[in-house]
Amino acid sequence: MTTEPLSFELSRPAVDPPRLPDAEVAGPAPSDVLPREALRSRAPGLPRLSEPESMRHFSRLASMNYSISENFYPLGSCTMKYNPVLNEQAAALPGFASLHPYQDEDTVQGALELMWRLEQALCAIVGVDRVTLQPAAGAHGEWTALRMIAAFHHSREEKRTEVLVPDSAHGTNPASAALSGFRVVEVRSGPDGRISLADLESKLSPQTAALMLTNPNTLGLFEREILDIAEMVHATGALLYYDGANLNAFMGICRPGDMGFDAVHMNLHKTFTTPHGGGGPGAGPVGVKADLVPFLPTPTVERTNGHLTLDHRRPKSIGRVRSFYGNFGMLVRAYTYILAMGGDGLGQASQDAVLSANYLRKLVETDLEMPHQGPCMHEFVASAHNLHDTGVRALDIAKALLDRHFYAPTVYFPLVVSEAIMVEPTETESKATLDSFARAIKEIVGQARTDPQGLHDEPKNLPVGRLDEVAAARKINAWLQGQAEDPVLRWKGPLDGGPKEPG
Amino acid sequence: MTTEPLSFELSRPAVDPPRLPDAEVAGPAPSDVLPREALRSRAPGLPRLSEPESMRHFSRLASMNYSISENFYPLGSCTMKYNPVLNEQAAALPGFASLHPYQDEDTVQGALELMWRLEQALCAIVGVDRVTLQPAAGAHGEWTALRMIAAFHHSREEKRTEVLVPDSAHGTNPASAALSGFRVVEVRSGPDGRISLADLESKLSPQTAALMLTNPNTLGLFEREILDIAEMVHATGALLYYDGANLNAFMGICRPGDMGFDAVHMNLHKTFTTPHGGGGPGAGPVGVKADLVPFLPTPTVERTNGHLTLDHRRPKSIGRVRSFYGNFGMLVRAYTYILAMGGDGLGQASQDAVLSANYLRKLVETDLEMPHQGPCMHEFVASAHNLHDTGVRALDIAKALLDRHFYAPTVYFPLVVSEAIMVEPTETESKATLDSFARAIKEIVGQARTDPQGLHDEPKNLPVGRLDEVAAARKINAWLQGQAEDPVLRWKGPLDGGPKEPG
Amino acid sequence: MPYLVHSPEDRTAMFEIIGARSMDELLVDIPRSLRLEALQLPDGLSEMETMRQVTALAGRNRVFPDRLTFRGGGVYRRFIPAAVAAVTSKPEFYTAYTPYQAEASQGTLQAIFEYQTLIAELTALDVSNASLYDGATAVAEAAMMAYVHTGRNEVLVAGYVHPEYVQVLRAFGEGRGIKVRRGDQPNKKTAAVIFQQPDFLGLLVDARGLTQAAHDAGALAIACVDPISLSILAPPGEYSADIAAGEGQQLGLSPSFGGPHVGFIACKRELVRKLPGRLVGTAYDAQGRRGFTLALAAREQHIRREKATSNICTNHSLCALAAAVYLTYMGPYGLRHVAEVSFKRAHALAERLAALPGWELAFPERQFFNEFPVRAPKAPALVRKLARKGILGGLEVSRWFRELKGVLTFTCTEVNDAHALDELMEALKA
Amino acid sequence: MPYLVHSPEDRTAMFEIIGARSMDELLVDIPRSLRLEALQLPDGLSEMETMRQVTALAGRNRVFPDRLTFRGGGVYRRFIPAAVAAVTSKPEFYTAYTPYQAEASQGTLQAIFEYQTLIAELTALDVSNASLYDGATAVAEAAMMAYVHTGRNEVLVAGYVHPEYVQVLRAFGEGRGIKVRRGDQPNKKTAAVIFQQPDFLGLLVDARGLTQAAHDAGALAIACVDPISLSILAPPGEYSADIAAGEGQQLGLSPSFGGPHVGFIACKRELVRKLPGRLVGTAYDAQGRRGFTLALAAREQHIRREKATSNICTNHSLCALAAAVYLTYMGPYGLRHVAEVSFKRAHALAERLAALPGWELAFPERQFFNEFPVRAPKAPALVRKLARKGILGGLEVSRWFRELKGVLTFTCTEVNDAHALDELMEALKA
Ligand SMILES: Cc1ncc(COP(=O)(O)O)c(C=O)c1O
Ligand SMILES: Cc1ncc(COP(=O)(O)O)c(C=O)c1O
Repeated sequence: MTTEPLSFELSRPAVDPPRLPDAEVAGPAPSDVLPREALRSRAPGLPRLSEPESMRHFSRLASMNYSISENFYPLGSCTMKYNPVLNEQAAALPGFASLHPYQDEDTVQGALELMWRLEQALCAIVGVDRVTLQPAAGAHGEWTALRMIAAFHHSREEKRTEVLVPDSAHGTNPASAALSGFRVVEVRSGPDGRISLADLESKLSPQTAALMLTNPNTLGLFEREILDIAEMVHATGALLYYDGANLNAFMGICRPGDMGFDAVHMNLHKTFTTPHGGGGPGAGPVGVKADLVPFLPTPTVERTNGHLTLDHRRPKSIGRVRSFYGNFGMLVRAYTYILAMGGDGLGQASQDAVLSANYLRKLVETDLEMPHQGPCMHEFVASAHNLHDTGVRALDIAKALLDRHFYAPTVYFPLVVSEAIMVEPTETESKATLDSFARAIKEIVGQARTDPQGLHDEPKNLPVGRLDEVAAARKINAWLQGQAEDPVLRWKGPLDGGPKEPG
Repeated sequence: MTTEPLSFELSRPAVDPPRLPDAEVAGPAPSDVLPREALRSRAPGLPRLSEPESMRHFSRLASMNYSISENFYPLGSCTMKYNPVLNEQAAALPGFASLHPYQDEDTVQGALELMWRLEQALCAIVGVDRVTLQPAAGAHGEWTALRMIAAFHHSREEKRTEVLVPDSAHGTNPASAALSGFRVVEVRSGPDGRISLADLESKLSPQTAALMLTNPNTLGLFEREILDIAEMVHATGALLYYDGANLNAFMGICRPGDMGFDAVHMNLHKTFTTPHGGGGPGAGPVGVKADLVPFLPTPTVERTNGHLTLDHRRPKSIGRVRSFYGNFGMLVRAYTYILAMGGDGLGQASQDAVLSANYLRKLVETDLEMPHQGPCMHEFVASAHNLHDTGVRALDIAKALLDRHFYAPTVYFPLVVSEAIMVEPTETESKATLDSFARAIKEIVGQARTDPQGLHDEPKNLPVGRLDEVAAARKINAWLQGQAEDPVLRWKGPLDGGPKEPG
Repeated sequence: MPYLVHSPEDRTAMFEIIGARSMDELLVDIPRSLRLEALQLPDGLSEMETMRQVTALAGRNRVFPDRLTFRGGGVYRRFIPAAVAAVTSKPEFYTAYTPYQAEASQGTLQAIFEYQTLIAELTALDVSNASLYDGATAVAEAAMMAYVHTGRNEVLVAGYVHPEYVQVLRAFGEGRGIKVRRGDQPNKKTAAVIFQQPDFLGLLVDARGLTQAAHDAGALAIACVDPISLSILAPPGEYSADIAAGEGQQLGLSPSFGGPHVGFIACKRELVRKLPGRLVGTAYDAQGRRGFTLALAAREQHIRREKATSNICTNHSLCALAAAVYLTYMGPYGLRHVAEVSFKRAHALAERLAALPGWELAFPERQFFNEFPVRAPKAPALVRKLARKGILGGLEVSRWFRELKGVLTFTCTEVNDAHALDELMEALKA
Repeated sequence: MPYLVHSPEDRTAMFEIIGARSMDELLVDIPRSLRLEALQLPDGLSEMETMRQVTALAGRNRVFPDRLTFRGGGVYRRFIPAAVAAVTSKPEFYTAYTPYQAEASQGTLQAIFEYQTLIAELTALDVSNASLYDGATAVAEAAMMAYVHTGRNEVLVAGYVHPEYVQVLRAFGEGRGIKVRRGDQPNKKTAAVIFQQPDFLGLLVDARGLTQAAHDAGALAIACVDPISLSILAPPGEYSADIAAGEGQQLGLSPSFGGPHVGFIACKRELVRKLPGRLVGTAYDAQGRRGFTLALAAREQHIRREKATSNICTNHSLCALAAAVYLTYMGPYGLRHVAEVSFKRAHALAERLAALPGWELAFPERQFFNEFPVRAPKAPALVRKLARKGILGGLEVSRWFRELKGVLTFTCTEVNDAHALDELMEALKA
């Protein structure tokens, strides 16, 4: 494999533009009617490539990616499971893909019915009363839920300004809380990797608006005392928020709603196989208990004797959290997946996810440090701390895995574990794959003792070797002060590089 | 990159079969009504894999291929040009893909219209009166044409038993002639790489049914004396057959029909961008002059005031050459391509193909031997003979190119050139690509002088190194005598490996 | 222009390097009198307009829903897993050429090797080739094998073999002076007895008996088989037929108005050298790693030229890949399940049709699989009536067999759900 | 079961290694009282039946042909080159995660880097991020940037900005105590003046004037722009707006009932540290080979947690990739061509509509681009009438703006050929 030039570097000034339809009607050209100052003075520096060149360019870029389609992708907390190709077929149906969001309701009954059914299914899975499908991703869902929680307290004339977040929480939790206007108070984890009830006790107060919890938490451990936690939180009049990134651990086994959570977000791009797309689009629906229903974002989908409508008139609603009705294409995929799996399939999926995680944990427990006692749920966090003396770090193990055709686990998260290596195998990876991954870990750990430098030099079999992020950061800072040449955060052609008029 | 196990090796006995619909009706099971001896005694040894496992399996196999989508593919005589993605969209339209071949004609007027228009376009491009779209590939078209030629002579009560084929011809030419019942007489090429008129003269006789010619010939050289050749052939009462594999050389520049050819096959999977599919499916329509029209295979597509029909009643027809009406899906792709290119585009395509071939020929003419004088048409044949003393052969150069991310040119064909390296760049490869290919050739030829062994050891960067075909052939012979273990020409599971009843 | 890459400046630069002033200099070898002004074709269209024109043509065809399609005759609507298109639409597969350079084509080669094994397993024969054009040419090629192997020049077609296959067989035979006769009594001149199981009407034939008869006469037995049925019916290898050939469209390929589909052919070990077309085998590199490569090329046209077993070069690889994906998705029990569902539904439908006034099974004494012939009153009008109701009804076989006037063959597969059968019955009663 | 890989035997073997006898042993930490019997959901369906149910739902939607779609309001039908889906449907792209491991994610990283450059070029600003959820959240995030940058807590919305964007802006603002006011007179409390060019009705606003006013008041100017129009209209950078934000759906994405689309945001160099979300930059390996990696992560939630510029994590990468493919296919002149065609057709249509009895342009004195507001008699009934004829007519904007009763906005793009315009006119006259 080699690197590929940028499309801008492949561009040549005189390449023909693509054939496109003519106007066919007599109408004025922009320059005929618009004032000079309204017009663009210099054409944008887009590349000029023929279709064969650009298709090969993007095909080569594709081949430079690892992906679940070809590689085991044990990225902890991300639930990188198989993405059914059927989902893609479903979302591409013209009856979905070609719908305009402002078509009249009676022309989109099928789309609304799908949203309604998906909402019902998600309610059943997590144990809530209603679900909004609007949030575009998990973080967006967190923020949406916190807006509802704020509105809830406000409606009861309570001024609650703090949100409690465990130290093991994902970064989006505190960020969402802050952006929603709350002060973030961190709750410490105990030695067993679970939230410390004592510390929670001490942080709970009349100021507390909510506790954000992930369960199983980001260490892959189930919060045993969740029922007590819920009681404590509710006793202070605060609400309990569930970060659903780890929902894949217990579909059909238990439900956040039953644990006492008042609001729950789900990542359809994790648990429900909508593809991650190299960083989205995803979908982060939020489920809520009855108390929060009045505050759901508008519009909601309502069904009255078979007829579906969008309800925009919700006086207590927090309003709109994004345009239109959600990432509909992703909702189609998730619904398709749920139909195919069914209640029985989803339940077995979670059981297999837990089984696989415990199996893989067992296979590597002698090679890496296991900071916490098992059993784990759908993922586990190991530590490379035991290699400290060799100078080999979690990062080196990650890169060495890449050279062995495995994507790397999540490293250095959660922050509560030093040299964290967070492994989530999911239910769609075969025993054979888990075995070969464990062998690779054993091999790498062995090499750490004999040839640590070899590991520092990995990856060697990829288009580029290990990238120097420190130097890169330095260069960006220089660039921001106008003291470094492009390309840094963008390509920049020669100053006169703006393409000339088409030949 | 590594190798991938066979699906059979990944299979495990108890993997669930996929979910499939139930019968839903009360009907007998086969074993209820069929006699024992009509039933299969042992389940076939198909692999048992889950969908995630098999999808990853095939995805990994895909990544082990070079293809035009990612690699320059200068395979002489094969016209590996860019395959427009639009063609694939068109062929996938339900209005085409879901048509049953035995639907009544009035329900498939669009399909017949497409075939009619494609026939018209091909007639215009090669200069013939009618075209049959039925042949599935070039060789099939050759044979179909020769059947027509035989029928033509037969209808005139002439017994003509010989077909003349140049020594530079593709292997399918003599094979098609033989399978059509003709004796093959080889015509020698002259020193200039073109057919020797003297030799042709001496081979022509009242026995001659036809001369099969490729023009430009497989050396990429235009047969300058084509008009004299046509005259000579026709003078003896024989017909002239055109092997259209090299049609990409002169669309819009000249036409086989005008050169005097009576029958012409075209490879839609070469000139007209239907993808080659790793070895088909293709399409090999045959165009004929008026004299041969009565002998066209049935059915033909006829159009009478806007209404289209399939004509099965053609008394003089050679009959059917395959089931139904041709590789329709490929015809849709070729028609789509012709629509998008238009007469202007096709003409420019051929001109660019010739330009690129001559350009690349120029770039490498000092590195490799050029057995014949230029200019060439759309391809050229070089020879590695100049490296003879180094022990480096055309094959080594081919393998070395693979390691440099280029597919290899056609080697050891045509047979009239020793150590032949046949290069066809096509019009869809950029100057930059041609330049880098030429650099690679220079580099390799340089290495031949300094480090020939290094070249014998290539390829090194592919899933497998150079495969020992000699040993493989030996093993196959042994296997055919029952003296070698599987897998040789197929996988074979352990004798008791027939899967058990589903658990 | 679409799909062209050179800019005017690129062209100028290239001409300069070549040392030519114009295109004409590169085309000197073409006699002036042959040079065209331009092609008599309209100029090209934009991608959008191209697609609209093509879509308009597609729109002029009538698509019958798969569940309401009861017409077979060699091409069937079946459930096609999404996995098939997901694999065959990978450019790494569909834009590769025949795998001449093995090391850079292991994906295609291994997939074909798996396909060969799958076909060999289904037919219970030793070796399958890499694919042929279609069922018709597969049967014809099988006959050529028998002709070469036995040195006899007559082939016998027993019973209702697909009429188009027989027509193609005749065309192939003529070239080589092979006589094609109908009948099931082979003799010393007989190279092979060819039968179809189930036959063109869907009926089961006495495959064992015919094979025995062929062997008794020193001829080969060629079984034209339905690959899906082989998960239930005795495969050619079990009744020791010598060659199995057939159409693989049902293994994951859309009807597509008749093509491209895929012809498969498999045979006994002794006949492998006579096999037409590509064949993939194992091979090893210096490090002992297993790979795959084209095998026994000495049979083929590019080496043997006029002495080749066949002229086939480009075959139907991508369709073979589709079949491999389909069979891998289904597995042995998935395949048997769809075969059983098809069988049950066809038998249920046959009973209901035969009960209609004036209707009767055309061959009540014969067994069938998932397609069957019924004699119906005013068949032609009836089929048109069904079409008006969006149902693609039975196939009128009298078009090929005069003796079968008024006979329609109906077929059922897993796509024809129970409710679809009811709709058909209602439409017929109405 | 679909998509599960373990066979019963695999599971037994795994339990053995773990040393657990049953699932319950692995689930010990879950309080018994919480354990479910089973999910209250139906059992799973076969792939075929799943697809049929989903297809049935799709069939209950009415699809208006693109040529006859004249409704915009933020989502537009445009020609989408086949190249776009061909690239975004590559599993290597769509089944990868956010590129945390740069060396194994160069494809995604380089594609995003190209996307960032394309957006920066279109907007004529210095830096674009890797994508946001949609146009609405992009505008809201831009306002948050201004709030943080200026330390002021009021944003001014000038003119007809997309009503849903403003609603989202309010929801975002509330969390952080930011007041959202309508108007174009910034003052000392104003963090930013936000305007849309062309605005929600399609009309051109005085972008330069508004930007100047904002700067005079020490506020930032945020331009919400239509990326296609930027090939012709002055881009934000040319009138020195500080931040450009907007919706990228027109760059190769299907309407898909409103999502997923893509929000873009670009800004001046000084503001880069305030940018939300992912940002890709160049980096080099030990051999000096250029690669790409996530940059300036210190802005983001996973490092900064509650101090992050935004909480966004998963963004809309694949949609950004689609936009990159679209813009690469079009190139600068292709893009200008479609913009010009859209402009011409919209102006031609506007003239024809305004000539209809009782019709008039709602803002005759204002310039517009390819969408425009007309006042029509009995608009609601009229739109329903068009729908009956298969035409998706203008958008009733009174639903958001009471003062615009009876006003419809019509839009034209390259998909609305001349004949489609005629059909619309006939339908209106009829
Ligand atoms: C535990 C946890 N919470 C929240 C998130 C945020 O979800 P998203 O990336 O969809 O915004 C993630 C995923 O990255 C996560 O792992
Ligand atoms: C010169 C020539 N003739 C004939 C053929 C045979 O065409 P096909 O492979 O389509 O049967 C080919 C292609 O391989 C060829 O290159």
